[in-house]
Amino acid sequence: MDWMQFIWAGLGNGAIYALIALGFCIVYGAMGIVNFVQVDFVTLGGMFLYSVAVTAGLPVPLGVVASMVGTALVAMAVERMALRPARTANHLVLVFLTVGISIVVRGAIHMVWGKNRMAVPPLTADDPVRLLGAYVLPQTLWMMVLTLLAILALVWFFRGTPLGLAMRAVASNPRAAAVVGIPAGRVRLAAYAVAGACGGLAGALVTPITTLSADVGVLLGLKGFAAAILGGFGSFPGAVVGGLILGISEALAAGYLSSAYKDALAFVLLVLVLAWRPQGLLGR
Amino acid sequence: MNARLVHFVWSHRLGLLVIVAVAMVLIFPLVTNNPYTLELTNRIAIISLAVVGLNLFMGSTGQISLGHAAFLAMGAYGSGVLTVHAGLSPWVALLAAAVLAAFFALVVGVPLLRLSGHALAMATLACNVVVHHVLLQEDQWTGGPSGLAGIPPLSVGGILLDNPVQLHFFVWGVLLLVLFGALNLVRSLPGRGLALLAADEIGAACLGVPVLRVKVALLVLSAVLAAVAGSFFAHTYGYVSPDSFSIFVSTDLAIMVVLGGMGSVWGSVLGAAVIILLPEVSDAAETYKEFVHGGILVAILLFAPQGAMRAIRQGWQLAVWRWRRAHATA
Amino acid sequence: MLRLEGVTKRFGGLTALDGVSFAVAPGTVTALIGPNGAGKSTLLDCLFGVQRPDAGSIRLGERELVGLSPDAIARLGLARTFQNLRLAPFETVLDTVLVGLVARQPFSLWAGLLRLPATRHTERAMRLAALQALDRLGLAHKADWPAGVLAYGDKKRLELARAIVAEPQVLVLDEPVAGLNRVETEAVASELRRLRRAGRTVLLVEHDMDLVMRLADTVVVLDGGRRIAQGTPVEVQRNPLVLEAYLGQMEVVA
Amino acid sequence: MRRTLWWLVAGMLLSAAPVFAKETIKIGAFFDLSGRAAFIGTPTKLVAEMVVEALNAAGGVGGKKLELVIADTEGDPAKAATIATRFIHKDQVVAIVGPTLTDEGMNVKKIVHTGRTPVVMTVGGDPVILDGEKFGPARWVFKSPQRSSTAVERLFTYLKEKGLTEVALLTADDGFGKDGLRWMEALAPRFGITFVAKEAFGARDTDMTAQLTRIKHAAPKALVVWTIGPAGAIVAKNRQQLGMTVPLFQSHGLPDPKYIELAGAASEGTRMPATKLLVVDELPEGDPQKPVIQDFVRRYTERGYHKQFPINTHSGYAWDAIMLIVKAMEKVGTEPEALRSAIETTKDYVGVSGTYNLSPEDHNGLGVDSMVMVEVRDGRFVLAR
Repeated sequence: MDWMQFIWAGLGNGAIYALIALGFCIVYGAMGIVNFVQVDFVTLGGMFLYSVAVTAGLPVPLGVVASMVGTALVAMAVERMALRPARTANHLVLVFLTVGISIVVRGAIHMVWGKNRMAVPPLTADDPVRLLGAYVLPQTLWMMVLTLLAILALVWFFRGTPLGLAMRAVASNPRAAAVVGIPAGRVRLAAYAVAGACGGLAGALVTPITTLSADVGVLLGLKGFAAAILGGFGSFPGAVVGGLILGISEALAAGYLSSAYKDALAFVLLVLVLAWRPQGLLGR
Repeated sequence: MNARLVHFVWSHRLGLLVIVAVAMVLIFPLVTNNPYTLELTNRIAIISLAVVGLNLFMGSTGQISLGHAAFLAMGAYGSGVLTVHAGLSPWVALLAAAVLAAFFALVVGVPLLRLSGHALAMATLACNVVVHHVLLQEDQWTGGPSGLAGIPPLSVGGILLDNPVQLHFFVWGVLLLVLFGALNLVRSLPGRGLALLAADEIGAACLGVPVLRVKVALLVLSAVLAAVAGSFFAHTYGYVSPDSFSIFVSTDLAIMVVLGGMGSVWGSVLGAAVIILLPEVSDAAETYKEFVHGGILVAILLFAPQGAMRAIRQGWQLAVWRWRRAHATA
Repeated sequence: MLRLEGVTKRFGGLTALDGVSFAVAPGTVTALIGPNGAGKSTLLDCLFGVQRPDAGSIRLGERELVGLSPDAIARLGLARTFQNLRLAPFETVLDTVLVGLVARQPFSLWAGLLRLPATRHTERAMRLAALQALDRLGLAHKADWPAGVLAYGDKKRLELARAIVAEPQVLVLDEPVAGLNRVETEAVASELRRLRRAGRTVLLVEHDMDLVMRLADTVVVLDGGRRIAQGTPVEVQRNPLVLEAYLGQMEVVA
Repeated sequence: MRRTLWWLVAGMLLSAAPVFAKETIKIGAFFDLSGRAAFIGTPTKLVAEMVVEALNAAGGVGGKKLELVIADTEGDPAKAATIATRFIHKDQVVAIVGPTLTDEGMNVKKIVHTGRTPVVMTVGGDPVILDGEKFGPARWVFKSPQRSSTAVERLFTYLKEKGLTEVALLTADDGFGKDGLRWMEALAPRFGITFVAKEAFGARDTDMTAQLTRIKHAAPKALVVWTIGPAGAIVAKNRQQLGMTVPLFQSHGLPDPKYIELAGAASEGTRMPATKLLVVDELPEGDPQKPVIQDFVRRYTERGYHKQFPINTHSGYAWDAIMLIVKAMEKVGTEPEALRSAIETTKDYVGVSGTYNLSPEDHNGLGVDSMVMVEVRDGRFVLAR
């Protein structure tokens, strides 16, 4: 039952990729840009969890909530202070603006939390459970459950709340949304907040497994971006599907093909899919 | 008299600029022959080669490539592997590496350039990741993560280019030639077509710009320039390692283009200079260096989103206009 | 002679063009009119290879245009202006007009990079042609302005200059006077008249019925993707089908 | 003779012009302070500052104060080369310590060679001190951390003693891991060790269960992991997750309290080669290194560095690097060639990481006896039995 072990590993990572990919998609929907600060939202999630659960010694679930809220606040500050004053609508410039912001945010993380690696406690005890013929960490199960909950919450947000509906309107037709008077500024701010919360949750869930450092989000964020593109950039179901496919194919590649080339294989897969379907798996 | 001088300068601005640039390159080593300064300026020249090419691609197609470090790598490792393992002469190796990069750009470019926007950015980034991975894994050829050393320097007419002053004349000479070519291209009729292509693909196509062919051609051209830059890099340091060609180098190259201004030839050099010199400045800030580094980047993009070169040019035009107005009333 | 036969284009279940056929005779001005959504823009897209028609043929002289790329079609001698302006804002007015000459030369990046004396010579000649075109449309004094800062009317005329500078076999104008005031419209009209006198072939897509009636030799009316009428302006004006199409439209507007 | 002359000149200069009294001996120090190995480079920098301060408090070198010129390589080889050129030609340093990463070090070799400035590196990889066509000139390059081969020999000696000769390898695909793999493959026959499985992972990977599952099927007697940083802790946790009982051995890159912190209970029982720094309390009284290490530990904790960067096996390398330079400088002054050959002929320098005996053939100078096998027991490092 080796393959089951690989599938579990892939599902766990895939859930995290999906969560990060959703963050990318939400900002893309509202502003039409790739937000590279998303990468640091993941790191920040882990850092806030560390501060609450380790430094302050409070319960871990509280820490997870704090990291979502804290990261969302940082994300809003980023949008308000660094992106809104931009004197251009050129997407390319805005994208690289987020790269610059990312450097500043990482500098702040270095200053506040230092440069060393840190251990973050998992939500529940670390003893593996036996499930369907494989050994699974409880944290992996939490990752899947909470990602699912987050997706459901997002569905409710985008279908059931006025703000969410406004954001969907902006995503599908920005000009029309502006004409009917949807406040673009508030939508962008909300998009950043939600994307920040997604990234923060991903960070809080994954760092107990990966360990925490100021650049933990970089590689994860990159895979999340790849997942978003794979599924079709901007498509929410696509982000989830892309994340899971990426995670599972990575784990299977490591298990059955070559552990040295597994990272490359995931990206080769991505290029092949794009060459076949330029709009991504579920993109329009 | 004054007005006539201004007119003369303005109408011959490009020729004069080239003369000034050549003169500055010739004089520079007389002003400072400190190897440290020259090492920096030489690196700016080498990287600028790649940035000019990338800028022609990005500036003309309006698309991001986040994978150009892969072409740099092909040049550098092509040169490295062929000189160290196959014992070829540096120039032959450089040529072979450039051909390899051109071929790769052609093969990858034809299917991938159907993509646009973020998908293209991601696809190029993915190519970079794969190339980087190959460099890390195939260590019997590339030396793996600890790199490939012992790459001989280039020589021109029997002079070995192994000290900073000789290198200065060589790399800046090559860069000026490339810049001259790029300026020609931008001013030429096809170049005007490219400018429209950047703003509006369909419009350009309907006016007779062969869009896909041009995109592939520009990708190949930029790949060759990047490969040449990579070769120079390898022959200059005598050593290459995979992390000099990671995706972060690719993003840096793209940032140089955006910073200098997409489609601006001189802006490419300016962007490269800013990004390469930035750590030298921000190092002084020690603990706050990332704030300074990132902050400067953010500030330029916030306040000069059209690119530093265009911002400078607009400032200059404003000044000229004011001057003209003052003299018209007088 | 530009001849369209049975051009059909469907988008999913929607038929945008349904077997449209007509011809543009050399040396005449043919106007293409029709209410909004009649399929005029789709027809132009098919003509220029931006869209590929599902059926039918489009011939320029003996050459079949269907299946060719936009740039190949432009090189065969079709030039157009655009309904929504397509200009590079940072380029100067003169440079913008020069782009109109791209189709007249082989597109070679090498020639651009090397800038051989021969290239330089032809470019000087082209610059002259571009300035003449600007002069005719009264834009010569703004030749070194960036195109982006021009007023809307000037931009429209700039596009016209860009389209005529290459002296194309067939000139296609997509609503050249939309949004222009009376004086500006008159300037464009007189330029069109001059083109007709010079024996140019023009396909004019326009809403301004007054302009169409004054200038066109032949009028083709599209509605719902089909050609519903063709004839001289006077004939078309009297055609009950045309009236209905336009009146129906008016009722909706009113 | 030469030394007295130097003293004389120095003394004259000192008395002649008070402005010269302020003149310092500059040592360039460049580490990765913000790149991928900032967690190694930053404490290295702190230790370098600490040792220079200690030396200056004791009167400096030959009456002159030492001055450390610090720079950040950002983990970028090209940047490291620029900084090395700056050190040599602008700051005009006498010697250099650093950088942090092997490829940074490789890109600096040619520059210090033409710039004739000795450098003592704190990098893990061996190619920096290998000379020849394939590696570049190493005449001016030294390094203070043990060679990978030394650590491998130490580990293999131990494995042979315990009879654990059927080994599964799990190595990182970065420079450190590949270096280790190369040496393990080369040295295995000498110790009668065979490999039943060889797997690799990325240094930033977050899950190694797939590789470990394959290793599990190979049924090795021992599992050797060669990596540095958090990946080692993840392997330990994954091993526990899969219920594997095969003894776990790590490289000399991991003896670090952080490893125990990151891996938690899963680290229990892990054995690895390390410098004596981690088990100083267990050293016999006669060990010449004991007082040196105790002094180092006292200074380090007095400054409170251990709060963010607990003392690990790497902590002493910057100390030893600077001391190697300073010892040589005290002997021959700062003339480059003299300084270089003095470093090259250092004998019996008792440092934090071992007793250094350098030679023209060996620019590291540490033997297998400089390392001990340590084991994680009850959440701390003790000598392995």
